[in-house]
This record gives sequence, structure tokens and C-alpha cells, in this order.
Amino acid sequence: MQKLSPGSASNQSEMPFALVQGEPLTVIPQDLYIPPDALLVFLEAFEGPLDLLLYLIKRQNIDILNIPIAAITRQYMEYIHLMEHLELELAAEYLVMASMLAEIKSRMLLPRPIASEDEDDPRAELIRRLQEYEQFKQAAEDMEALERLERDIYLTSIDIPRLEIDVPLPDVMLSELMNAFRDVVNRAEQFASHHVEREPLSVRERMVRVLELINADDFTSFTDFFDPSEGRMGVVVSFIAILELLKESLIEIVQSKPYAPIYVKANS
Amino acid sequence: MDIDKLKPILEALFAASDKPLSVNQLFELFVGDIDQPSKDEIRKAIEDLTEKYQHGGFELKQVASGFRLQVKADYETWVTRLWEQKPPRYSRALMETLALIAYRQPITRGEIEDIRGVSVSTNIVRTLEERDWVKSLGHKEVPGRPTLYGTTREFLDYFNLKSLNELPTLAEIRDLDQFNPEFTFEDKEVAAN
Amino acid sequence: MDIDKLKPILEALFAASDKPLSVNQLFELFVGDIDQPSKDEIRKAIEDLTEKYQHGGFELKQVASGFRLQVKADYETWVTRLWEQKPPRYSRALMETLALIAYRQPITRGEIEDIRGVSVSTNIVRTLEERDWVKSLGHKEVPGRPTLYGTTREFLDYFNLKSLNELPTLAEIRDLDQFNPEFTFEDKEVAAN
Repeated sequence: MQKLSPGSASNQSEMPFALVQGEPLTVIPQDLYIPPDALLVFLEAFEGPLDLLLYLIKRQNIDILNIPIAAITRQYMEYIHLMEHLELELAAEYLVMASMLAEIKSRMLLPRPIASEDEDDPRAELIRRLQEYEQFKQAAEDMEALERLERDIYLTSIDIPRLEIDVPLPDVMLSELMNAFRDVVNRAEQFASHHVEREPLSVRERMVRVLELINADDFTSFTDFFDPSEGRMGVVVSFIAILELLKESLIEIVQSKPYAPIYVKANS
Repeated sequence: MDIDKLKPILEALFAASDKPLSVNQLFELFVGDIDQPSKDEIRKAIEDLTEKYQHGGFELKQVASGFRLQVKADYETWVTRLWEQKPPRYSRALMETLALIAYRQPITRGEIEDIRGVSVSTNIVRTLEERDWVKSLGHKEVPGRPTLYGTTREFLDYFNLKSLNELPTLAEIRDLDQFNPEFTFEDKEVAAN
Repeated sequence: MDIDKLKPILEALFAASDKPLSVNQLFELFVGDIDQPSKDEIRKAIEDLTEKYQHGGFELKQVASGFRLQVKADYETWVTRLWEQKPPRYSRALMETLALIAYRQPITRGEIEDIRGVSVSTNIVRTLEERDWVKSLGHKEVPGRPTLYGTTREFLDYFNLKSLNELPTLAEIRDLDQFNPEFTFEDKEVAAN
């Protein structure tokens, strides 16, 4: 994120702002009320309703003091409609902002009570929030410009000759490994979309062994994966493992004609 | 300990350590030695070493948790060529969240959300915690007892800072009518996307 | 290129690189630069640098595949103490990555990231591979052909397991937690020895 010298902004004005359904959008919408196609782009380009509002205010495209109430109501309904297609949470935040703007406008239309003027300006809270957000938006940009590890500065990596000094490796207890697994599964389960199956490990292990046995160039005989000495369970586990690998497209099974030997090879 | 004997030892220690080393940590390493250096001697040797590296490719830099040898930013152009991998990039949402935690700590997630006007994703908080840049400082005694977040020494180390005081000064709150003339970078940023 | 300009660049490169660098490799790094040094200039700069480190804590040493900066053996005594003072530990991110590879193998990095909700750094995978606990089993036939990871025999040996089947299932881990939150696996481990 670099800052530009004043003036370069005008050079950039002919650049398409974004592509909306393949069409370059060079003109910023004239008011807060964004054409629905552009909305998705807006939601991605801005960090939220405050960010968007700041942008529009800076562009002098919106006058907080004079918001057309009819348009805002129409837009409000469009948001509700769009929420069906968009990230609900994100859209809701823009929605809250739209209603806040509507409220400001409607309060300004009402005759003012005789109370002190400063406290009662309905815009004050919005302006305070915009200013506060602007301050931290700037702070984030300043931090982005700081020199940092991995990008601007690198740690030295000076070898320690192995023979003289044996740098110890961390010790790990089995219990730590189990706890790590439990924690990560517990966390993942909080999100409904991530479902960690409780498959029997023996199948997983067998899948790995099958993968180790084969490679992409060679064909391995199907029967090589079964060891009768393992008994019925062992054979079943091998079979399930092969089916599982097949399902994940990790292996291919080939047979030149009916009853011919079956071969397994890595998918390539 | 003679400073000319101490200097190469410290140099070897800084070279070998993958974490910054503080004067106290260094001092502890010599405890029990017959010829044990004082903290002042260690400080002096560090000063001399800092001086020594002035014209080289790396420097002895003081960050929050101590001193470390690091490649000077001037040579970043060449050093990046050593690796194919690009440095990690962090989203604006993450940087804004981090900035709020850095400048407003202790702060709750709800307070961050109030200022940013959008919800803070769990991934952002987890990434910040996993990088060890942010940690829980306790809980706020309000309903729900939300976690209070603050930054760590590792955060300062990563951003090459000795203390929070070295963070860029927070911009003064500006009047809205001052916004317009200063508007500069938005176009480029959006166009680049 | 002026040798006094070249020297700190080479120094930065040697300091940053975790592998030895040969004259040819160094030469290649400058290809395309306006002010590109010749191999002879690089050799001369290396000679000067070798000289420069004579009295310091580390040296520029020629090994089979090139030159590298390394800590001098003379300072072994002190450097060893660095690890006695603070035995290294693996991060939570590494432990969780290892656990997911153990329990869900064959698994890609992307799949680990999906479950954990944060990106897995290359360093973690490299550390696990260097430890010989994790290896590549091949590539998944999806766009990008990501590497499939699995655990090794060395992994089983280290944890004193005969096979992956001996890893407790998730249900067992949770049961143990319920009965005995403090001493989860100690018993089992002792019994296994």
C-alpha cells in the first residue's frame, strides 16, 4: 500500500474502477446508492460501511447533510433483496448504515426542540465514528509501511557446525500430540462445514501403505495389496483402503479385459 | 572479562541464536564462569559490535525482547532472490484489527468491531494469535466476559520495534471538511484490484 | 561492481542463506543487474570477507557446495548453553499440523488449513520433514497437484507405537479427559514402554 503524491489521483481517474459483469466501471456511482451489480465489488473493495462512506465523502459524492430520503428507502429494499445472494453478515452491516443514514435524515426533517444545538445534531455520532475509523485506517497503513521481518529484513541464518554442537530437538510427548488433535478437532467442530470424520485409523494407515507401494509409472498387481496371513479383517481393511483411494482419485485401477489380472497404479 | 575476549563470544551467541537475546539472558549464560563478565561489560561489548557492523551487510538491532543479528533492509533486493517464496501478505482487515489492538490495548473484539463497523472474523484473531502477535490479557468484567487483547513482544520484534512508543504516531482526528484535499491513494488501490 | 559495494551485499546473502552459496550461484543472483559483478570480483570479495572475520565469533567457511557463515568451534562452550538455558519447544501450530497428518493421512496442506482455519507455514512442514516424522506420499490429482503428506516409521518409533492403530481415537481421547482431566495419557504411555 503506497501513498501517492497529490495529483497522481487525477491521472488514475480513467482507470476502470472495477469490472462488473465484464464491463469496466470507470465512473464511481454518483451517490451512496450503488447499482446492485457493483455492490459485490464494493463489498470486497471496502472494509465495511464506514470505509465506503469515508470514500464517498472524500469524493464529494455524498453530502451527509442532504440525503435524498426516497432513494435511501429504495436502496434499503434493494439491500434486503440482495441479502439473499450475498454474505448475510456483511450485507447486514451495510444495511445498518443505510438505516442510520435514513434515521439521521428523518430526524433532521423534524422540527428541532429548543434544547442545546450541539448535543442534538443527529450527525454528530456518525461523524465521530467516521473520524475514529479514519484514524485507525491510517494507523494500519502506517504499520503496513513499517520495516518488518520476512519482507524487509531477514534474520541471519548462520550455521552451527553439527559436529561440534548438537542442537537439541524439542521433545514431544504422545499426550501432547493427542491434545493437539483433540483441540484442533474441537475447534473445527465449531464450524458446521468442517466435519472431521472418525474413520478407523487402520484404513488410513493402509491407504498410506498402498500409496507407498505404487508409483505413477508402474503397475502393481491388485493381489499384491492383500496378505492372507492378516486374516479376513486385514483383507477387508486393504480393500476399503483401495476403494477410498479410488474415490479420492489418488489411484487408478486397470484391467485390459474381463477376468484379466487387475493392476493398480498411481494417478498421473 | 576482557572486552576483546567477550566480543567474539557474544558475536557467536548472536549468530547462533534464532531469537533476540537480552543483556540479562546473556549475563545468565556466564554465571559460574571464573571469568564472568558484568552486565556493563556486556553492554559495552554490544555497543562495540553495533559499531563494528555499521558498514556490513547485517546489523545488531535492538528490538523488544533483546538484540539480534539481522540482514539490513538495504540488501533486501538481493536477499529476496535467494528464495522463490514470497513473504506473507496480510489483508487490510487484519492490519486494521492489529492496529486497533496495538494502539488501544487492552481492547475487546466487540470494541474493535464498533470502531471498524464490521465484524472481526475468527480467522483474523486466530492468525494474530498464531503469529504470537496478539494475546489475551484477561477478560473484561462486563456481560459475556469478553477477552481483552493486547500485543506481545513478538509483535514488536516482528515489526522491528523496541517498544510500543516507536509505533507511528496516531494521526490527529481531522475535521471532515479537511478530508477532501488530502485524498490521494484510493483510486490507485481500487484500480489495482 | 565496486568491491566495497559488493562486499556488504555478499555478506547479507551469506548471513541470510540457510545453505552454502557457490560462486556460480552468487553470480547468477546478479544476472540482469545493470551493475553486475564478475565471478572474479565475487571471488575477491569472498577472500576479503574471509579475512575480515578472522577475529570474530563466526567465519566464512568453504564446504563442498560453496561458502557459508558458521559459528567458530572455539565458542561451542557458550553456544551450547543457549539451549541448556532454554530447551526448544514446538509451537501449537506445529503440533496440530502433526496431529492432523498423523490422524488424517494422506492429507494435503490445503486440507490441514481448512480444518485449522489458518494457513500452515512452509517452515512447519519443513521442520516436520527434517525431523523425519512426515514425508510426501505423492500428489493429489486436483488443480495444483498438492503434496499428500503422511507420517513415517520414524514417527512411530519416536512415539513408541507399533502402528498408527495404537493412536487413541478421538472418542478415547475425550473419554480420558472426562475421567482424569489432569493425567490424560501418562498411564498409557508408561504402560507402552
